[in-house]
Parts: sequence; structure tokens; C-alpha cells
Amino acid sequence: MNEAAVHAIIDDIGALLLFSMILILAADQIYRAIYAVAAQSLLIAVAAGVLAMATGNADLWVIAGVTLVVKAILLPWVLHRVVQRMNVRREVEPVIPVVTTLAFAVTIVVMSFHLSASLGSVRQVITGNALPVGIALTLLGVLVMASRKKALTQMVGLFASENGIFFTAMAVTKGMPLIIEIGVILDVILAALVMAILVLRVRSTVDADIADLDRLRG
Amino acid sequence: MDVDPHLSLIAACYGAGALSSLLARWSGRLALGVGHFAALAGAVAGLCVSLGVLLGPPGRALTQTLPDLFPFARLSLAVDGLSAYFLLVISVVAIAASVYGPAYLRAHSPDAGPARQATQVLGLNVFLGAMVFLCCAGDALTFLLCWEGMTLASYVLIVSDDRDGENARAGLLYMVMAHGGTALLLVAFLALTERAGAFDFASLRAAAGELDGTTRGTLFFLALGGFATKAGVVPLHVWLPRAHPAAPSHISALMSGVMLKVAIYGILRFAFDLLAPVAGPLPPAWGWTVLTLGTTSAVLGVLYALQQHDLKRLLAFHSVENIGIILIGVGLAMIAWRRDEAGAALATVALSAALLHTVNHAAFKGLLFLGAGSVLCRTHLRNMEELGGLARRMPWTAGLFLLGAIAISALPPLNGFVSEWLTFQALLGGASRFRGPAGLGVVFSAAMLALTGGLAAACFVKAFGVTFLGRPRTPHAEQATEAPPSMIAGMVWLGAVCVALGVAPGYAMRLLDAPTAELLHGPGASAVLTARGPLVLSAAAGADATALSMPVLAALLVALAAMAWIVRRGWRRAPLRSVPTWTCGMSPTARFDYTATAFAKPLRLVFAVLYRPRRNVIRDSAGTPYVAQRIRYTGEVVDLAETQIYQRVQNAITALSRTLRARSTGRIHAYIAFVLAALLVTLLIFGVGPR
Amino acid sequence: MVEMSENLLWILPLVPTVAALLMLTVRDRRVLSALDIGGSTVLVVLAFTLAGAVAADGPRALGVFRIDELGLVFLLLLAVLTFAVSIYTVGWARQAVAVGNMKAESLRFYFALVHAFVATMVVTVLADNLGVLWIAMEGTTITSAVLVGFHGHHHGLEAAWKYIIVTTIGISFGLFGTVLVYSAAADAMGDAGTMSWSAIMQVAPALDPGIVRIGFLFVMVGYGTKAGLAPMHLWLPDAHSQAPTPVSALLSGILIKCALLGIMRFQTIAAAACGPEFATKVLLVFGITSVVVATPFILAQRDVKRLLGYHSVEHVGIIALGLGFGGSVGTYGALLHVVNHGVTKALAFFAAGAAISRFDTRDMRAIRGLLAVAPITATLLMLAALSLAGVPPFSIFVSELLVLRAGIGGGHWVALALFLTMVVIIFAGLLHHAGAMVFGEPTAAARREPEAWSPLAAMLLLAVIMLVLGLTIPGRVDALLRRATEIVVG
Amino acid sequence: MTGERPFALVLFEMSFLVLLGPLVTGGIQKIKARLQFRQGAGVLQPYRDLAKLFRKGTVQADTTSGLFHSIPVFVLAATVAAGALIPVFRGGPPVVPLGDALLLLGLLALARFLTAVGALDAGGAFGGMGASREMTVAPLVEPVLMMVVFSTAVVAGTTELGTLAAHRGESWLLAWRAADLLGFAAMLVLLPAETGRIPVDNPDTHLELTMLHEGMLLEHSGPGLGCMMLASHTRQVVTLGLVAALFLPAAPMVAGSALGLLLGGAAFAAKILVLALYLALVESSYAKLRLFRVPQYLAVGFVCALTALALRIL
Repeated sequence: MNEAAVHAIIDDIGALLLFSMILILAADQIYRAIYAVAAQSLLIAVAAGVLAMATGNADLWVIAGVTLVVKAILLPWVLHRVVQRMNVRREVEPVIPVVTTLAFAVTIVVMSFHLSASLGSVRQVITGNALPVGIALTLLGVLVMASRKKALTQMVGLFASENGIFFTAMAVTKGMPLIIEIGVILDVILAALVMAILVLRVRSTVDADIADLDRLRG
Repeated sequence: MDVDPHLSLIAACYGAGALSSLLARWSGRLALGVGHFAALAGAVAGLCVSLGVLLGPPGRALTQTLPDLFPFARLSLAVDGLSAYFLLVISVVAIAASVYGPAYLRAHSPDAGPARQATQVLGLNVFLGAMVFLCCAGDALTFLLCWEGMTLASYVLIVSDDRDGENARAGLLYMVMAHGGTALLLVAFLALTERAGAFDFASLRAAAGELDGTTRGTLFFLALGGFATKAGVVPLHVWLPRAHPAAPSHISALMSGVMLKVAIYGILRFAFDLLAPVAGPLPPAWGWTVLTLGTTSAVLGVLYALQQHDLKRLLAFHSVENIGIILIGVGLAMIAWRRDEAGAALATVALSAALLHTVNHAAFKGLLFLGAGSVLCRTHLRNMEELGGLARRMPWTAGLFLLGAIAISALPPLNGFVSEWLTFQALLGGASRFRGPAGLGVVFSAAMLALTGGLAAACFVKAFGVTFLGRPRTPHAEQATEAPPSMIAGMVWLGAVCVALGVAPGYAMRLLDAPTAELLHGPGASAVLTARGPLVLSAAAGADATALSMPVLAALLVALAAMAWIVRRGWRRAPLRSVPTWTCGMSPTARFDYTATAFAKPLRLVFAVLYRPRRNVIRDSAGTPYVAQRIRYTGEVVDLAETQIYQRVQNAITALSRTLRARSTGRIHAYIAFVLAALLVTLLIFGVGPR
Repeated sequence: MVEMSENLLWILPLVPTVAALLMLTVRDRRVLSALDIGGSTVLVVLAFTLAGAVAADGPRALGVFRIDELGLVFLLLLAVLTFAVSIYTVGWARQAVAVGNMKAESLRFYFALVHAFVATMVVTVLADNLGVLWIAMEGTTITSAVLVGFHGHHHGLEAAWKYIIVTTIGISFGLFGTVLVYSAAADAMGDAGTMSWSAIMQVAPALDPGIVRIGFLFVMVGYGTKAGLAPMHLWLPDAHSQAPTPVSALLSGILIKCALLGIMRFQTIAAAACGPEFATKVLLVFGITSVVVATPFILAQRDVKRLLGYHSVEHVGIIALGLGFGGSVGTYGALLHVVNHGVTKALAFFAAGAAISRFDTRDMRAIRGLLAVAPITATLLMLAALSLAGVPPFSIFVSELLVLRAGIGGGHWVALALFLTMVVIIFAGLLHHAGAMVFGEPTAAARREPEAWSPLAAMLLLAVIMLVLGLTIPGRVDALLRRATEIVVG
Repeated sequence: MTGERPFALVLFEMSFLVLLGPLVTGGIQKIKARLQFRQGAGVLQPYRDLAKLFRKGTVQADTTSGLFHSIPVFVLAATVAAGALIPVFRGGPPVVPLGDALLLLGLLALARFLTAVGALDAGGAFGGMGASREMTVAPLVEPVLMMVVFSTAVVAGTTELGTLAAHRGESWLLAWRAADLLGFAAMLVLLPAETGRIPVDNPDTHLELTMLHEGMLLEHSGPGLGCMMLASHTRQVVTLGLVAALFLPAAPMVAGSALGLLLGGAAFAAKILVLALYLALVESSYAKLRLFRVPQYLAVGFVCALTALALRIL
């Protein structure tokens, strides 16, 4: 299929990604957030597939598969299990009001578009609006982590921002080298496991959410 | 350039001394002996080297390149007249200190472990070596390294003397202020080296040649700030009266007598050598600043000294005063220095006065600190209110201390008077030369100098009288015995220097030739001051100039004293009865003796503006207000600089950081928010490039 | 010889990995320590052989690995510190097991994790491929996070959580930056993009400045978080203070430097693409911020290990300042400071750890009179404090001098004034704390048993390096640093 | 104008001053007595006192150190040596340069220092009190004296007293400038302080707590006390001589050294007499000041001296 179509598709997917991100931001229940991030990863996988078709780059197919398996299925499942294991309150507890968070989100999105608008020829390398969307997703994911109490929501935010990076990465012509992508994903999995272990250990030792501990200060 | 074996010899001596601290592993006593002997050897070698340079052919400088330790700078030594002169000053006191040291350390702290003795030996040798090679440094890096080595060694000596918190605090204050000073010096030096592209003084001189006025001034004032901190110039002096008393006494002698002078060396080196404009005089602002600082330090130093009852603390404050006197001379020299005849002559007188007072102060202040050390190690008391009556128990120490007291009070026929006389003459010459407000300012600082002299005399009447005379006030003082001979020997050496420089200063002028001629490009000291032969000091080159002949005066005094002695003895030996002191018929006890507080009380009231004295009287009367059973009086004076500046700044910083730390959160969300914010801000500031 | 030394590139990371795997199989403490020391010894030997080879004939490359002088500086520091740590750990582990800070059966996991951690750092240093660099960096985070929380009490876990979350965020930013730079490279090279740093450097001047700028900023903030630059530093005092002492030494001594290596790699690219002053300006800002921010927390600190943590923030700031002042002098000074601070800080952590184990507290108000209890440790602590404060004849003075030179040469007067003021204030604070701990009368609670040999040996080793580097810069070190400087400055 | 003074003359002048000292004291006492309508003792009384003292034995406090015994000797020596600096019979620098006004002040200060030390030696309250007060007043007097000396020295370009006197020459009050007047006024204010008389000190009392100088002599007795008394007489005349040299005109020069000496001596005696009269007047017309009023009193002198200097220099 031709450039323009790919651009259009990628842009649409980017829009959907942003939408899912906003869902995560606005989610009032942890499960919803988890489902949203799963959906997001699914979209990433789709995008990978599209690009693979467009560029005929076999690596992208693999990446699409791995993303699908790991990030759209495995990690959400892990999160889900953890939530069940430590039967916590399912509501997402915001640190700052959701509305404020959304306002921040809007500014971030605007800024990232403004920023990438200042770029030159290189924009052809990254397909369509992948760059601003990627920046936005990454920052918004971090915004989630900063504005939500529960450790699990923070993990969700982390994966969301990883998704942003992935989106940009694969939108770069011919994607990144396969081995790197794989390594990155493995790292993400390891990190997720370690985090899960930490969460559970704290839950077992002191009955509190690890993200609420703030005894170390100053 | 001729590589010189003598400098290596000095280095070898101090190095050996430093290494000998390892002997403490087997015997601390041995380590002390060997270490101090090595220091003595180094000092003697230093003395010889400096005399060789000073008395040798003019313009000859020893130079020696050091191994290239750092790729970015070549280390070297260069001993010109100025360096040699200060090397002389250091060596004179170092000889006394290293003779005095071992016996003092053994007597003062007999229970000291080998580790401590090793530290003290190591510290002493590193301290001396650092000072020597600081004055001999031929490049900025050597200078800075020795400068910091000097500070560090003295710090170690302070904190190692006594394990109590007081020493640690004193050391901390000292170290911090010294570090601040070093920061200023670093900037001043590096600004030059970056222009010169090299570290050696010759290139720095060349680089300073191209400087514009403001940069030159800025650099000078930076350096002046750094050196003034080390020299204990008011208001940068607060560390000095704490740190110097805390050190072992012979180290106090070195710190007060020599280390401060090293700062003077730095000021001279910077003002007249490195930064001096190629043509024309120094900027007047420099000289006036130094003169003002000097006058202030002189007056305030002695005023605060007057109210101290801790013997060593009192001496430390007097160091502030004497540094002030030296700086008066330096400042005047900087103001007066022109490249013409008369200017050079006046500057020569002023600078000679300063340099002469440098060695004089080193001698008598060293002597006084050693004397205080003997008292300390025999009575373990520093508060003179608890002493008294020591003159009968430690006659040698008392006599030598009195000698030092007369010298530091600038009384004839001793050396202190000579250098202050020169300073006065220089100031007078300046007054009649400048005219106008400048002249008046100069004369005013002369009057302040006179005030300083009088107050110093008062202060030392108090110090000597209360410490050594009257009745012993405590059992410790009662049971005091004379100090061991080696300590006496150390003091005798310095006393002899005081007398020699006092009675025959004309011969010492020869030593001032090289430094004055080099710095001022003038005729040199002896050409001006001893124009009428070494027996007569004259205040200017002319034949009709004011003259002073110390030898004749000394002879006259001796003759008159002899005659008076005969008259006093009378024709027939009159009987001598010994009775109790008259105390209105009561049986006299030590409580009748005048205390130091009481002695200084009138002056405290006269200068109450500066002292802000606090007093509280606790009067417990048994029920009835008419009968007082006991009255306790406590009074103290504050150091204005300390209370008004330092404590406020410190409190402000501490309070700020406390609150910051208390307010800081431990929530991870804040951490993340900071990271996010940092990224956003950076992107907004730096990210948006030119379209 | 040549291929031999290229083989070293894959052998080096393998050594600690194999050691770690072996450790998992044994339980006896002595055997573990023996393995530990053995592994680190091999590492040191190989590292120095490699250094010789590189000094002899130029950088080596093998696949995604490449060693040049810049990396070599960090590799040698890493090897030496690992060696010192392994010596220190002998006594430390015995003591920890004795007082029950560590369970004997979990000891092998500890040792294994340390070596895994070292392996990841080795990869970080050797990586030529920026992606591999990133992966290894994340790997260090994961392994060390587990180590930080190893003691298992909730303080440790809290620190570990903050550490892994915050640094992972940072590193993901780093990844994003890497991606952007990669895309720029892909743009410049036409179709086939590459992630190899050396290859990108070939085309660096042709890269699109706009996107490289954004990429560098992402990397700066991202890896800067890992390096503990303010204001992303908040996790650092927590993690470095909660980790077991040897791990703290590794974290402060070398890990944050590895992050700096990453930044420097990208700095070279950015300098080539957008002109040098852009990158240096950013580094300057972050550097001065770190120095200023660290100051009040050092002054008002009570926990000795947190104190050292904040000191790491300050010194990373100084390194960034050196890079920010730029020029060959500044960069040289910064690299030298990397080495000096690594060695000194490790020494400081060792001594502090010894003091803590004697007084059973990290509250400096409760630690008194260490000199009377453990003279040698106390002296070394004092020396380390003086060196950290920048007093000659200790190494840090020299590197700070060079940084200062660069600043004055560049005429950054404001930054210099701030820097010097803060350094003096910090000096006061640090010396106050150290003096309070070392001097005075020891409390009754203090343990008075004689000092164990192994910690002393480790500390003395580091102290000697600290002193030697303060008194002189040997010719070989100088040559190494010069070439490394050329690599950064170009 | 006047040639240099040979060393023999200097020594002669010195001994002359020493011999003159008690007479001046006696004279002042006599004038005071007359001003108070008393007969008063003869002008030679101080000589008689000295003679008696030197014949007496010594009573010494048992707590004193070896120093105490020799202090009077050195005090006397220092004071007398100061006398060698005063030009008596004629101005002009000495052939063998000895010193200048600064040295003179220094020697007097040395004497004062040793006296104060001796006063503390015996212990007991009075000596200490006297020493403390003396050393309180002295530092305030010295700078003002110094400035007065400077105010004339900046013109002559030297501080050598003979030269200063020669420079002053025969100029009489008409030739004075404002600066001279102010300097002289300052000097007159300082004179009682430096000679230890009312309103600053009171030489006539011993056991009154207002005493300064006399309190320091309390523990001295016999020949020692004699030395101290002689020293204070000498000190007084030396101070007067200083004033005379600085401000009062010298005798007109005539040929023939003998006649010249005679004239000079007469002129000096006259000058001393005038100043003695002044002291006596002040003493009998003022009351002793409280110690803490003394600084204010001296401040007057300070201001005068400073103004004199300003007029000279500006």
C-alpha cells in the first residue's frame, strides 16, 4: 500500500493510542486501566503489522507478535493476578484531582506537537505523527505514575509510556534492529517481575501499598 | 638556572623528620626526639640558605625545577630576596620550636600514645616544610599545594593536641575559613594562569602585564581577601584566637609567629611582584585598603586582647594587632611607591619597617607563646586568674616572658620599638609628603598606632603581672616548678634575637636590602636607613634626617642603671627587712591581689562601645537584703565581628537548610513529578530550536 | 595479541556472569568470598591487559562491543572498585551474618546478584551499540534494585521501589532519546539506520540538529536521572543509604558514572550535530543545579549514608560542570573527577559502614569518638572526608582545580561564584559532621573489638590510590585521559 | 642657625635636668602653698626627702620576686636617659645622634611599664589599682602627645627635639600660627596628665583610692622609693622640657659658648618656671576628676591636637 495510506493509518492509530491514554488517565478502576493499556498494546501490535506490510520488513512482524503476546496479554495478565492476589480496593486513588491531571495532559499533548513541529526534514523518517504522539504518550504515562497512588497504577503508567516509545521506534523507517527490540522487551518483563515481587513483599511484611511509603525523606 | 643542592637538603631534613614519625611504632619518645632534631636541622639549613641569598651578590636567585608531578603544570622553586627573607623568619622561629618541642610534648601530655606522638612529629615537619617551600615556590601550583598543606598540617596539629570538643570546633572554624580564603586565592591564581597558559611566576608576571585596570584590581582584592583570611585581619580574624591557643604551644608559636607572615609574603608577592603595573605606581585603592585594614586590625586586635584572661588567647589576639602594624607599613609602602627617587625612598622606609616588624613579631611572639607553654605544661592552666606568683617559682620563664612583653609593647631598647619607630617615621614622612586628606589619614593611623602601643603595654602589664607576680591563686600555681632546660634554651634563643635586633638593628638592615631592592626597584634598605653607618638608623636618606642610635642608647641605659644601682645601694649597706604586704592591717591572702578582670575593667568601661560588655552579679543574701553572704560576678565582652557577622550568617544558613530538609517530601509521586517537570522545562527551554 | 584482546571484549562480561552462576551453587561463606575475590581479580587482570592493548594500538571493536579510551577509564575504575568491594565484603559478610543482618542461606544470592550487577555494568561500559547500552543500563537498575531491597525491611523495600520506578522512567526517556537519535541517523544514512555509536559518529555532523537536540535532552534527563543529577536525584539518597554498604560503594562509586558515560556518548553526537555549546550549556545548568540543591541537605543531614548520597549528587554535579565548562581542560578534569570521586566515595562508604556497624546506628548524632574505638578507620574516614571536601594532597583537589580552570578560562563567573560558595559551605558541613563522628568521647554502646583485616585492606588500597592521584598524575593515566578527552571533545 | 650639640653637652644637660627635677617639684609645691595662703615647705624640701630616703633601710613585702628589688633602678635609668634627649641650653641636633621625641616617649613609657609591673609584684590591692589606672590613662595620653609632636614635626620634617627647638628658634608668640596655638593648648591639657597632677592624678595623697602614680609606689621604701621619687621628679621636668622644646622660643644666640650657655640656661629656667606656675595654678584651682571623666578631659586635648595637625597638613 502507498505512503499516504500508511501515514493515514498510522495517524489514526496514533489518535486511538492517545484516546486510550486518556482513558487510562481518567480510569476510576484499576481493571479499566489495565484493560486500556492492554488495548493500547494491541493497537501497537496492529501498527507494527501495518508498517510491516508497508515496508515489507520481516522483523516488524516478529515485533508485532512479541508485542501482542507480551504486552497485550502477558503483562496485563500478570497485573490482573497481582490485583487479585492482594485483594486491594479496586478504585484508583488520585494524588491530584483527575480534572487537573487531564488539564496537564492537554498541555503536554499540545507541547509535544508544538515541539515536533519545530523539526525539519527528519520528519519524513518517522511516519506521520508518530513522533509527537510518541512523545505525548511517553510523558502522559509518566504523568499517570506521578498522579496515581497505587503501585499498580504506576506500573500501568510505566507500560503505557513504554508503548509510546515503541510506537515511535517502529514508526522510524524500517524500525529498530530486532535484537534491540527483543532486549528491550525482555528488560521490561524483568522490571515488571521485580516490581511485582516488591509490591507483594511489602504487602506481606507491612500491610501497606509500597507506593505510599514515604518514611525516607530529606 | 642553577639547580641548587641546599634546597634539596632542607627538603631532605623535613622529609626525614616526617618519616621519623614511623619510629613511634617502636618508641614514641624516640620519634619525638628524631623528628624534632630533623626539624631543627632543616631550620638551620634554611637559615644558612636564606643568609646565603640575602648576603650574597644581589640579584642572584636560587632556582630548582621539581619533578613533573602534574602534566598541566611544571613545578619549580625560586628563592629570590623576598623568599629568602621569609625563609629566614620561618627558620628563626622553627629553631626555637624544634628545640622546645620534645620536652614540652612530654611534659604537657605524658600519657600521649605513640599514634598521637607520630601525628605530632609528622604534622610539625609537614607544617614547616610546607611553609618553607611555600615561600620558595616558583609557580602557582607549588604555592597552592604548599598553602593547603600548611593549613592541613596545622589543622591536624590542632585537633591532635587534645581530644576534647573544643579543639575540634576550633579546628573546624579554622579549616573552613582557611578553605574560603583558598577559594579566593584559587580564582586569583587561576585567572592569571589561564591568561598565561602556564603556572610559573615569570609567565604570570608577563600575563599580568596585559591586564586592564579593573581586572587587575579585582584579582588583587581577591588575593588580598584570601591572604587576609590567613593573616587574621579584622574582620576575618575570628578563627585565629580560637585556633592558635588550641595548638600545642610551640605550634602556636609557629602559627602566630610565622604562618601569618606567610600571608604577608603572599600579599607582597602579589602586590609588588606579580600584579604590579609595569610602569607607574600601584593603584591608590590597594594601598589605602591595606592601610585601613591594618589600622583597624591593630586597634581592635589589642582592644580585644586586653579583655582576654586566657593567656594564649590573649597572645593570639595580639597577633591580630601586630599583623595590623605590619600591614600599616605595607599599605604605606604601596601608597608611596613611585618609580622616582623620593617615592622609592619613602616606600623603602615603610617596607623596611614592615619587614623588620615581621621578623621582630616572629621573635617576640614566639618567645611569649613558648613562655605561656612553659606555664601551661607546669600548671596545666591557661586562665591567668588561676595563676600568679610564678616569678618566684619559674624565674627563667618569668624573665624571658618579661623580655618578650617589653618587646611586644614597643618599648626601648628592644626590637619592637625599633620597627614601630620606623613605622612612625614612615608615616610622618608620608604625612609631610602627601599633604591634604591623604596626609591627615596617614597621621591618623599614626595616632592609632600610638594608641595601640599604649594599650599593648597595659595589656602586658596585666598579663605578666597577674600571671607571674603576686601570690599563687591555686594549688597548681603553688606547686609549679621551672621548665626543663631544653625549653628554656628554646626561649633563650628567641630572647637573644629580640635583644640583638633591638640593640643593633643597623646590622639587620643589610638583610632587608635584597627584598626591598627587588620589590621597589629602589636603592635598598641599608642605603636609606643606615646611610650614617650601621650604628645609626636614619628615617630618610638625607644627612639631617631624624636618627636613632640604639647601641648608644643601650650603652647609656646600662651606664645609668649601674650608677643608679650604686646610688641605691648607698654608702653603707642599709638593712633589708621582709614583711607582709600592707593590706590595711588584715593578713594578706591571694584574694587581695588585683585580678586580670579588675585590671582591665577601667579600659573596658572606656571602650564599652566596642566591647558591648555583659555583666551579671549574683548576690545571695541570707534572707535579709542587708547581709550579702556571697556575691558572684561574671562579665564577658563580645567580639563584634563574630556576633554581628559570622553568627548571623551561620544561623541563617543552618535555619534555611533545616527548614528545607524538614519540608522535603518522601513521596515517590513527588520524585516522578520532579523528573517529568525537569524534562518538560528542559524541552521548552532548550528543545525548541530555530525554525 | 590483537585478536586476543578483541576476544577480551566478550570474555570480560562473561567473567562476572560465570562467577555469579557458580555462586548460586555453593552455600559456604568462605567459598563464596573466595569466588568473589577470584572473580574480581580475574576481572582486574583482564581489564588491565585490555588497557595495555588499547594503549598499544588503538580502540578495539567486536560486534556490539567496542572499547576505546573513554570506556577504558570507566572500565578500569569499575574493575578496581569491584576488587576493593570483594575484599571488603569478606569481613563485612562475616560481621553481617554474625549480627544477623543477613541470613546465611541467602548469602549466595547476594553474592550472585552483586556479580550480575557488575556484569551489567561491564556491558554498559563496553557497549558500542546505543541500544545495548540502554539494555545494560536497565539491567543494572533491575539487579541493583533487588540488592537495594535485599535486607527486606520496609525501608529497604521502599528505597528499592523508588529506585526502580524513578530510574526506569528516566531510562525509558533515555530509550526515547536513543530512538530519536537513531531516527536522525537513519535519516542521514538513507535507508539503513544504525545504532552503533562509532558509526553514528561518522555521520554525526550530517544529522538533523532539531531532532538530535530533542533526543539529547531526553537522554540528558533520562540518564541524568540514573546519574543522580538534580532535580531528578531524589531517589539517590534513599537507595544509596538503604543498600548494603558494599553495594552503596558500587552504586555511588561507579554506577552513576556509567550513566554519565552514556550521557557523554550522546554529548559527542550532539556536539557534532548541533554545535558544542548546546550540549555544554545543558550540562552546565544541570551541574550547577545539582551542586546548589545538594548543599542544604548535606548541612542538615543526620544519616551518615544519606550524607554521602547527597555528596554523590554534588560531585556528579561537579563532573557535569566540568563537561559543561567544556574544552579539553574541563573534560579532562571531569574524567579525572570521575575516577577520583569513584575511589574516594567508595572509601568513604567503607569507612562509614565500619563506623555504623560499630555504633549500630546511622544517626551521626549518636556516633562519637570513633578515633578512640577504631583509630585506623577513623583516620581513613577523616581523610576521605577531607578529600571529598577538596583538600590537597588528595585526589579530588586536583580534578576540582582543573574544573575551576576550565570555568575561569571560559569566563563562567556566575557559575563559578555559585560553585565556590557552595563548595565552601559543603566543606564546612562535611567537616563538621566528620569531626563530630571522629573526635570526642565514644558512647558506651560502641563496639571496641579490634578492626578486622579485610575492610582495612580494602580501605587502605583505595586510600593509597586517592593519595597517589592527589600527589601526581602518572604518565600512562595522563595519556589515557588525554585520548579520552579527545574522544569527547573531538 | 645653631651648630650641633657635642656629646659632652648632652650628658651635661641630662645631669642638669636630673638635678633640677626636685627643685621644680619643690617650686610647684611652694607656689601652690602660697596660692592657698600657706607658708609651705621650702623649695629644697624634695632634696631633703631624697637624702633621707637614700639613708634609710629597706622594708620589702615578702611575696615579691627578685624583680622587685631592681625595678627602681631601671625606672630611674630609663627616665634619666629620656632626659638626655631634651635640648636645654641650645637647640640643634646632637653630634652623636641618640634619638628623638618618639624615643623620649618610649623611654617614659618604659619607666611607666616597669613601675606598673613593680606595683603588681607585691600583691595586695593598692598596687594593682594604681597600676590599672595608670595603664588606663597612659594609652589615652600617648596618642595625643604623639599628634602634638607630629603637628610641629611635619613642618620641621623631623622629630629630633634639638632640631625642632632650633627650628622653633627665637620666634615669639607673634610668629605663631593657629596650629601652634592649638597644639600648645593640647599640650597644656595633657601636661597635668603626663606629670601626674590634678585634675588627673593627685601626687599628694597616698591612701586615698583616687591615686594613680603614688599607689604604685606604695610597697617601695628607702633607697628604692628614693629612686622612684627622683625618677618622677625627673619625669616631670623632662615633660616640661619637651613642651619648652616644642613650643617655647629658644634663647637668642650670642657669640661665646660660655655666655651662650648661660643665656640658654636662664631662658630654659624661665620657661620651666612659667610652666611650673601654670601647673600650680591648675592644681590649686581645679578638683580631681573622677577616673571615668578623664577620657572626656583628654578628648579636649585630642581634638585640639587633631585640629592643629589638620591645619598643618591640609
